[in-house]
Amino acid sequence: MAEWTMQEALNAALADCLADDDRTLILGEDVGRNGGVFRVTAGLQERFGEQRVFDTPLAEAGILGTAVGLCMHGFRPIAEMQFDGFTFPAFNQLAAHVSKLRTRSGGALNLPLTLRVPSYGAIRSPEHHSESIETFCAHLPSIKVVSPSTPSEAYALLRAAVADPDPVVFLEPKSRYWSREERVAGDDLVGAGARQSGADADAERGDGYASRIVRSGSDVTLIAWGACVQRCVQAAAFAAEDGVEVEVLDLRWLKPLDVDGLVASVARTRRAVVVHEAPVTLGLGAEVAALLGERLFGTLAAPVGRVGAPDMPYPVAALEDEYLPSPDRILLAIQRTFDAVAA
Amino acid sequence: MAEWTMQEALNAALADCLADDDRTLILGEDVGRNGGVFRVTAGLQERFGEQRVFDTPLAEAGILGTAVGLCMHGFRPIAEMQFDGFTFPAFNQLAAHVSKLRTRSGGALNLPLTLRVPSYGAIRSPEHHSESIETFCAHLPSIKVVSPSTPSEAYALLRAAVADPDPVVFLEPKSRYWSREERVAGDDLVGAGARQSGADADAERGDGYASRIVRSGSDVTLIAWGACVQRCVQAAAFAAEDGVEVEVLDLRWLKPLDVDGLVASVARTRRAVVVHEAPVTLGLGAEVAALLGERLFGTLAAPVGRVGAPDMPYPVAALEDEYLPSPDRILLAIQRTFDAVAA
Amino acid sequence: MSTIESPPVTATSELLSLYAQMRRTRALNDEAIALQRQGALTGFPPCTGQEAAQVGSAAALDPAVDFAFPTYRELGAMLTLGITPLALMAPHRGLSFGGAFDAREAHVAPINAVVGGTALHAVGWAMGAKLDGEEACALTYFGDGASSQGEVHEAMNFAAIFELPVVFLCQSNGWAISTPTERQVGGGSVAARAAGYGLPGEQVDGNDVLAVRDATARAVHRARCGGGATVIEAFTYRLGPHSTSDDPSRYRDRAEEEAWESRDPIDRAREQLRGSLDDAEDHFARIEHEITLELDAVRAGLGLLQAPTMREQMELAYARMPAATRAANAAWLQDGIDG
Amino acid sequence: MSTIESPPVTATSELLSLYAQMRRTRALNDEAIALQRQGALTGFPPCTGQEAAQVGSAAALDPAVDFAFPTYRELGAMLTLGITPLALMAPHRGLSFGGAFDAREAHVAPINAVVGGTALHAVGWAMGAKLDGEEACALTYFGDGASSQGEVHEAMNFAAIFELPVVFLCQSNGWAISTPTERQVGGGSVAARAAGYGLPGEQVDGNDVLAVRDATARAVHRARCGGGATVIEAFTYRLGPHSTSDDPSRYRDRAEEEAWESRDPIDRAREQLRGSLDDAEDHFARIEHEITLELDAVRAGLGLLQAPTMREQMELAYARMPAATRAANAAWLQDGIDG
Ligand SMILES: Cc1ncc(C[n+]2csc(CCOP(=O)(O)OP(=O)(O)O)c2C)c(N)n1
Ligand SMILES: Cc1ncc(C[n+]2csc(CCOP(=O)(O)OP(=O)(O)O)c2C)c(N)n1
Ligand SMILES: [Mg+2]
Ligand SMILES: [Mg+2]
Repeated sequence: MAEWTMQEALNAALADCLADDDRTLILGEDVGRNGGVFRVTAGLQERFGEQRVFDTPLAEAGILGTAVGLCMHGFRPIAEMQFDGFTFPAFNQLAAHVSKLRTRSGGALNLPLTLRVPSYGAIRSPEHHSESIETFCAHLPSIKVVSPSTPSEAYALLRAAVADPDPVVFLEPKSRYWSREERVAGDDLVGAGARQSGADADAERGDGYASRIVRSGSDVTLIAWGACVQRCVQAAAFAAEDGVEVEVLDLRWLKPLDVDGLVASVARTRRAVVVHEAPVTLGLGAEVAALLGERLFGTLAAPVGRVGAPDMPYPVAALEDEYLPSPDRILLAIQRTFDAVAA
Repeated sequence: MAEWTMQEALNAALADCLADDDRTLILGEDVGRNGGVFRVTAGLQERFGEQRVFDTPLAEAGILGTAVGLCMHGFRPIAEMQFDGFTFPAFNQLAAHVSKLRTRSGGALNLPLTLRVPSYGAIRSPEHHSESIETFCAHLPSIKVVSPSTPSEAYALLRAAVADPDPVVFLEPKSRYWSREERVAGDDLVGAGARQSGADADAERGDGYASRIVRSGSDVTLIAWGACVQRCVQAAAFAAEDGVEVEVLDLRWLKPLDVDGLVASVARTRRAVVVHEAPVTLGLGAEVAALLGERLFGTLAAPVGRVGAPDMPYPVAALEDEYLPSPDRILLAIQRTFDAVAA
Repeated sequence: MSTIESPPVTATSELLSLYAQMRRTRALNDEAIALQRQGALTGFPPCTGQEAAQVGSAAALDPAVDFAFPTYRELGAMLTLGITPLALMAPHRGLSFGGAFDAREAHVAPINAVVGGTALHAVGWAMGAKLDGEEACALTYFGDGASSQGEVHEAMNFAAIFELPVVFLCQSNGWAISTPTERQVGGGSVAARAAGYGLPGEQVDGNDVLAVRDATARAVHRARCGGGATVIEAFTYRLGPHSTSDDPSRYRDRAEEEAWESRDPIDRAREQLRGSLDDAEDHFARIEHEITLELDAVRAGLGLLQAPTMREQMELAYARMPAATRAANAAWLQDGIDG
Repeated sequence: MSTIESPPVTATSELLSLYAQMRRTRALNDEAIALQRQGALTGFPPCTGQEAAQVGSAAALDPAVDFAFPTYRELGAMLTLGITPLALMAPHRGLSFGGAFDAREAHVAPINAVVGGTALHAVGWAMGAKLDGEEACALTYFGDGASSQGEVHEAMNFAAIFELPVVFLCQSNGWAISTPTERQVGGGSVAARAAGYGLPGEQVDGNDVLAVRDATARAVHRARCGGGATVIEAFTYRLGPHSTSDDPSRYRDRAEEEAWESRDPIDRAREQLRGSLDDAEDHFARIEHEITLELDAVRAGLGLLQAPTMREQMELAYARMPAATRAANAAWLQDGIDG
């Protein structure tokens, strides 16, 4: 196929993982015969059998705890949480075990598990189905967190997550599952996340936990990941009409943060705005802003802007367009980075 | 008593809460006959009976979920998690219910519950007994978070937490339980947290969710809460010997943040360092630094310093002195705020 | 304060009213499916086939004293407990989370989607009722899938240890989305779990509305009288998809569905009534007429349901909103206008 | 790959070796308490009184094929499984979390303090063993208190649904800190929970080392042969405090403790051996002598145990540490030197 959707790309990545390494397994609620409520695991049980791809009882701690035990037996499990909001029942496993077991065991036990989580909002869901959990995961030690923004990125980053010897939380932007895109040639993709064969050679960092420049610009850097990257690209297009050249940086890895990549971009533009769906208070934007403030004090022409949610639960569907970071809000935040000196 | 320890102050606050309002209840593991593993509830079951102060089975989700249900029946429960690290089994109740139920019910259901959590490290504990959970709580909407630093503060803030009509997570600095201090006269204490009858009238904010200035200084502001306040006070004393006048700001409330108090102090000193035990990455210091960067851009003479932990699980007891924010590390961070312009 | 209800009489008049409630449920359920297809609702989890389990159990409660904790699928139970159809449509139109009603007044908890969690709220509420010396009970609904959650275990254990008036009502409807009950419930029976806590457990034909009504009434009676908690497992079947975005043909056989269609709980009640009432058809006609009127009102009212403003939604987050939060919210709203 | 062990013979020689292991456990346990009082250990959770439950169950495992998941109190089990005394003292000296041994090689999971959680790891390990076609089982230790955790329920249900080789071994030792078992375990028996999952559950006198050994061996045998999981409830008593910082006189009667002291599992085995061995006292003397030597070595070795450096501890966090993390760590360490 010349084009693919993110759902197809993720499905292909999982299929290739299962085909390449017979120690990989997929487990979760409705991932087998049903192929996942978002069809990301569609056809995999049929192809790889019930031993490799299987449904569990409806218990998230059970799923993640079982995945930990599977690692102890030398497997490489890929577990699915059905929705972001249902990661919380598994949080004790994440915080008390996934984050600690390697250290607890003095390095004897590795946890090469991947936790896939359909994430974020914007699909008119009921309560609990639109959460941004990146802060809860990224504040935990020993856990890596990644979130793709396009189909080909999703393929490459999921392969990298599964190949990683450490636990990786993989946050899938559910509102982008059906986004379609020209497929990057297969060979360029495998391991692109880890090898960083992405679009921009200049963003290349040695170990692969690198961000990527989606669009270059000299005036201000928009920083986002997952579903918000597209929002930033839109805002950048609007800004360009007004003659403002916006660089859009897709973080990809939320933990570790690509400090060098962030600093390199913002050192050029001297202005930055972070955009996410999570509440502003202690959203990942706080970390990015604090970090840029530390590294680029004196270089920054304006405070790092943060576009995110107020201190309230994700609202009812009727309000989500207003709640989510709109291009208008992003443009306003960009505008502020130019007004700042006057203030 | 002319002096009291924080353990005594907390015990007195709980006793006064139970005496003043017969809808208050205490529940948790070993809080009854045993009086809590830190003796904070000692004698309360004897005095108020097994209906008001009672032990539960060993299940933290059970404790917090039961507390939610008690609120729905018009009670005002005070639940204890035995240690910080055992809050995680209750995290689904916290994130999916405590944080959301008022909104879910369209405002019909209030949750005037207090969740007491002996917190932070420094007492040579085994794994899981030294966690800093403030980020996980403060990023959640609809939840207030507070952490006292002295016995009298502990009394007043616990009374305020219990009186609050919203859920409050109360983080007790376990390494300070046995710290002794002159007792502030009883009448000055009741509701001091909410009324803000603390040391500094100038820090007074209308609604009581206010920080307090522990020590005034004109050169740099140290920002901390809970156990780290004492560390900052020590560092400030050392700095004074070198002629650097350090202001120490005890945040008290981690959510809501006392933005006005923070900004007022740092606007004067133009330099700030946040100190906490949690990992730097997405620790509360990130939010404070981001906020100050936004509000005081152009005023700040140096980037906001952050003293916190590296990206690793809280270490074994033999390493905790090295791991925790030492006065030396704090002084180094202060020093950097003076070097910054050169850099 | 309630008087203790004695176990129920299964009079025909009672069956008729249960039947009417089931028909009403089915009609509103089908209307909601249609409305979703037309784009008037964002999604809907049908309860087709589970009307007897829901209506029968809810009818055994007295919402003046008891308190019910529904999941997302309890349309029939909530209607029976007096919640209005429009209040129940609001969530599926994206206007409300828990339903547009006052949970405190109604003694019905808001709709909740995290499976399992509200069992513990029922436990807490029941503890409160017991501490206040009320003769009242909490009933928590959950599915065969939800029975796998750790919180349900904790709830049963707490209920046992504190001898609380809780009815754990499991609708074992064959499926948790695509997972069949036998791949979900180790040992095959949720009621059988009760013994492990020293609680009575009862299995009941969930498609027999009177049997459900009676089993629940017994458990409610026991609970209100200080006899503690009961686990009831009502065997029924989710005839429809998990939700309007689910396609059951991916994971289950049409034959199984057909077998259960032939055991439709509403058909069964109708046949019973035909056997015992001379003027059954007149009653049915009256019921259908009332339903028609109600559905007309629902359709008319749906468009009038208001979305909250963002400012209103923000206010829900706190009973006492801190000044700093209020200021941040105001700035955020202002940005929405400026942006 | 293991050969399937048949149920055990209760030969005197076997009892003697179990006795020796129990004595060794008690002696090291008492030494640890003394060392804690002297300040050489930061804290210690004694297993006094539980030696039969621990040694008996661990002796039924073959650590070459099976895998054990201990809590913080499993000194006796871990010694029996071949972990060295010093490896087990390291955590209580604040030098290690899980113990200074290689969990992968030893087939013993690191010591863990979050009660309940490792039951699920046992389930996952057992699933791995089954997928790999091994004749092996996972045994998870937990207490009466831990049985209240939701994760234990999820583990039992998963084990039942996937028919996994897991032995759930509950040491019901009367107390969870200050909470007595009857205020903890609804219904009074953890073994009784098994039936609710369709699993066999067995109660055993936890102070009878051979009885524990036999019950566990049967469960291990069943598990290895594909017969699935078993729940064993070994009734015993925590004769000491919860940990060295606990004071049981606050919450329990001396009389209860005395009653259980008279049922000391080691005394019981000693009496049995005296009845069946002519040269029992010679054996006892040899055992005590060996223990004395071992304790001398422990005391000597304790001071030689090294604390990790912060850099070493940091390295444990990741199998592949990101460059950015490594750089941040280096800066943090440098600050410690500069600061
Ligand atoms: C904790 C949690 N995990 C996952 C989900 C996603 N989910 C929604 S309904 C459902 C199946 C529930 O099955 P069951 O409890 O049998 O109720 P039913 O849908 O059959 O009424 C799942 C997995 C959820 N709502 N909550
Ligand atoms: C999840 C969790 N909550 C609380 C604690 C604190 N705690 C440590 S041991 C213990 C009692 C455990 O009792 P039990 O499971 O019976 O084991 P025992 O100590 O009797 O061996 C408690 C409450 C913990 N370790 N883990
Ligand atoms: Mg179901
Ligand atoms: Mg115990």
